[in-house]
Amino acid sequence: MRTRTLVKVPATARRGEVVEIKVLVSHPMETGFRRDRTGGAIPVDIIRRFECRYDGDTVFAADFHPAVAANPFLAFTTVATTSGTITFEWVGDNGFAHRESAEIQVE
Amino acid sequence: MSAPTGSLDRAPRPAPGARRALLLAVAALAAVGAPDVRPSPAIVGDAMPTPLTATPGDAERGRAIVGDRQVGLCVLCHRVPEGEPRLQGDIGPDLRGVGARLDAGQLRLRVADARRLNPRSVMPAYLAVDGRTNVAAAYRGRPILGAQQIEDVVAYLTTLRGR
Amino acid sequence: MSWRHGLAAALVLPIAALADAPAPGDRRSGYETMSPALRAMQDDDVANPGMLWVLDGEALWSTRAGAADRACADCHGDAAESMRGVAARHPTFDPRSAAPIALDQRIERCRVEQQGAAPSAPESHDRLALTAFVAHQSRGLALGPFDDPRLRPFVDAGRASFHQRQGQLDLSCADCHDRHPGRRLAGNVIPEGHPTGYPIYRLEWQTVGSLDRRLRGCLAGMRATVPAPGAPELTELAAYLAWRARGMTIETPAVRP
Amino acid sequence: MSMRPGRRHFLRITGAIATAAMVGGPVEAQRRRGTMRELEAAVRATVGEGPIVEGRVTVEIPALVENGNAVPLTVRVESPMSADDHVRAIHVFSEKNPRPSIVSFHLGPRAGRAEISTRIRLVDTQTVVAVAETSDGRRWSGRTDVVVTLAACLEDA
Repeated sequence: MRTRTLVKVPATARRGEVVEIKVLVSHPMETGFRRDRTGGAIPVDIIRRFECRYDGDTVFAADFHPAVAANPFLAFTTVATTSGTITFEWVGDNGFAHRESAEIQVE
Repeated sequence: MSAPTGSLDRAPRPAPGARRALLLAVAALAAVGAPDVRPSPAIVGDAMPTPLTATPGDAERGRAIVGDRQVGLCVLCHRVPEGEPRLQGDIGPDLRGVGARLDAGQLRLRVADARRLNPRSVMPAYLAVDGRTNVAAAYRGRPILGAQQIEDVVAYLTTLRGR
Repeated sequence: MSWRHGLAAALVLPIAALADAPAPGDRRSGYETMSPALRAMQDDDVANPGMLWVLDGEALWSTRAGAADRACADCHGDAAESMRGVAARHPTFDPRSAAPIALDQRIERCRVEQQGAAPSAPESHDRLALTAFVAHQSRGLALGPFDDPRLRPFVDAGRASFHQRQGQLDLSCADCHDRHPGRRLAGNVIPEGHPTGYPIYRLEWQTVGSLDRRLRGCLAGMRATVPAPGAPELTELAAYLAWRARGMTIETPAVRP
Repeated sequence: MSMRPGRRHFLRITGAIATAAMVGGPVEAQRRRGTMRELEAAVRATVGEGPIVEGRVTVEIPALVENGNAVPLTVRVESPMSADDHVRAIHVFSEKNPRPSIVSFHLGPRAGRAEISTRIRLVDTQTVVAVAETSDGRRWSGRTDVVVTLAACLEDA
């Protein structure tokens, strides 16, 4: 299945302003604790790590365990320092890797 | 107009004309494998005074049946003294203290066939199998609870005397 | 409610059902009985997981597919214009089958016949995504009015099935959703059962699902026989529910517990 | 009983919970002492030994959760979030999930605020604990009790 994301970063901000970032990514976050209809264990398949980089510097990261809900959502903040690119990266089981980016204009 | 709902706390009010005759199918009871099921439970007023089985109900087993969301299903609609109150329903009457308000015979009829007293009640007839529509194959021909389970539930409910 | 609607209701509804169903002015979407946290989840497009399906549907809309190698957009253009209001009219009467057709079924027909695409299963991801995208174009519009007289016999059949007690638990849809909305079934607040937000993101499912899936789940809970997805009896029930919710606001993609 | 002060601080949190659980009867109290011990073991495995002081950390979860599959969670830590005084990490733990670790956040002064929201799974009514590590090497904790509603009608029943 295709990976879809929703990312919200303010397009513009004042220097030093604390801005809120929200990200949503499609992923079933299969816990490894469920069983299928035949009683077999469904193997764990989750996103393990999320990182947010601002002009290359990691400003926020998260380690996920199976208790993070399906289609993981995060809202966090960062200080607007300079105009540039904010990148988001999700990495998980079975080679899962997805990147998004957003531009921010800082005045 | 709001419809009358559960009738556990209401005065006896036999259904006019008793459209739904209480056909407690003996065949169905046999299907649950209760060897000592009594054949024809008599209804006297708003009660079913005679136990459905020769084996007296076990209140402890009844407690487990009432609290089980897949077996007795009672807590889906009713408040009971035990368990997390916020996970219990409020569609039917609060069962705390019900043992002080109703005797075993009255409780038995209300579990076995509440709609005998009020055909519009959402409380299903737990012992009946007739008159059902579109029953899933896994449940076809089976009452919600067997006769002995109902006796256990009644035995438990009679112990609920305080709030 | 206008007097004309009222008259229509009086003509169509049996008196007994009138006494039970919530009056049109009093109807409440399940949205209104959710916690503020879940309402916030639905309201914020970045927090609403259903929007992931809408996004996927948007991509499908403009992707060429099938033997005809044609995209939805090639014929229908900008969905924001061409699809606005379409979900509000479904289920609609389909002259070809002389029966109501649900939005996802209508989209499926278009895909198979116009695009020459392989048929998709009712709960398949692509069908849900495309349906969510199309229905989303009607967000904020009123459902209905469903006043096509050809639809009426099916709405009536749906109403009858809504009031039919069934399953081992011998309950009707009306027993809970007309007579006890707002009460708690275990810890869950019983909604009135208005199909205003489908396809919905249901936390219970952890994914987006159709009204058919919801109806089938409810029937399974009643321990009743469960029709196959897309079965005519489910579409009739959906037609009645849509008619019953006429005038209410479309929320797709809604979030529900 | 001789214990290092920090350890006692954290046990005081779990002790209070066990006391509260006494209302639910001795069996429930014992079960919760067990689950809280597992939670604490997970905390120790993550942040190591040493003091954990109750305070500064707020765990926000709606009082009644309609479905445990996606429970809105916000954690907030009182901190100036300056270069020399900030939160480095926040770890969130569950008392009754099959695995106590839920999620860990890594942040720093560039976050501006130590406030993060996400959605988590909770299998049951229980306690959720968050432990924050600050740049001075200290640890802080906060907790909340959550009532999780179970679905009344199971689809595949």
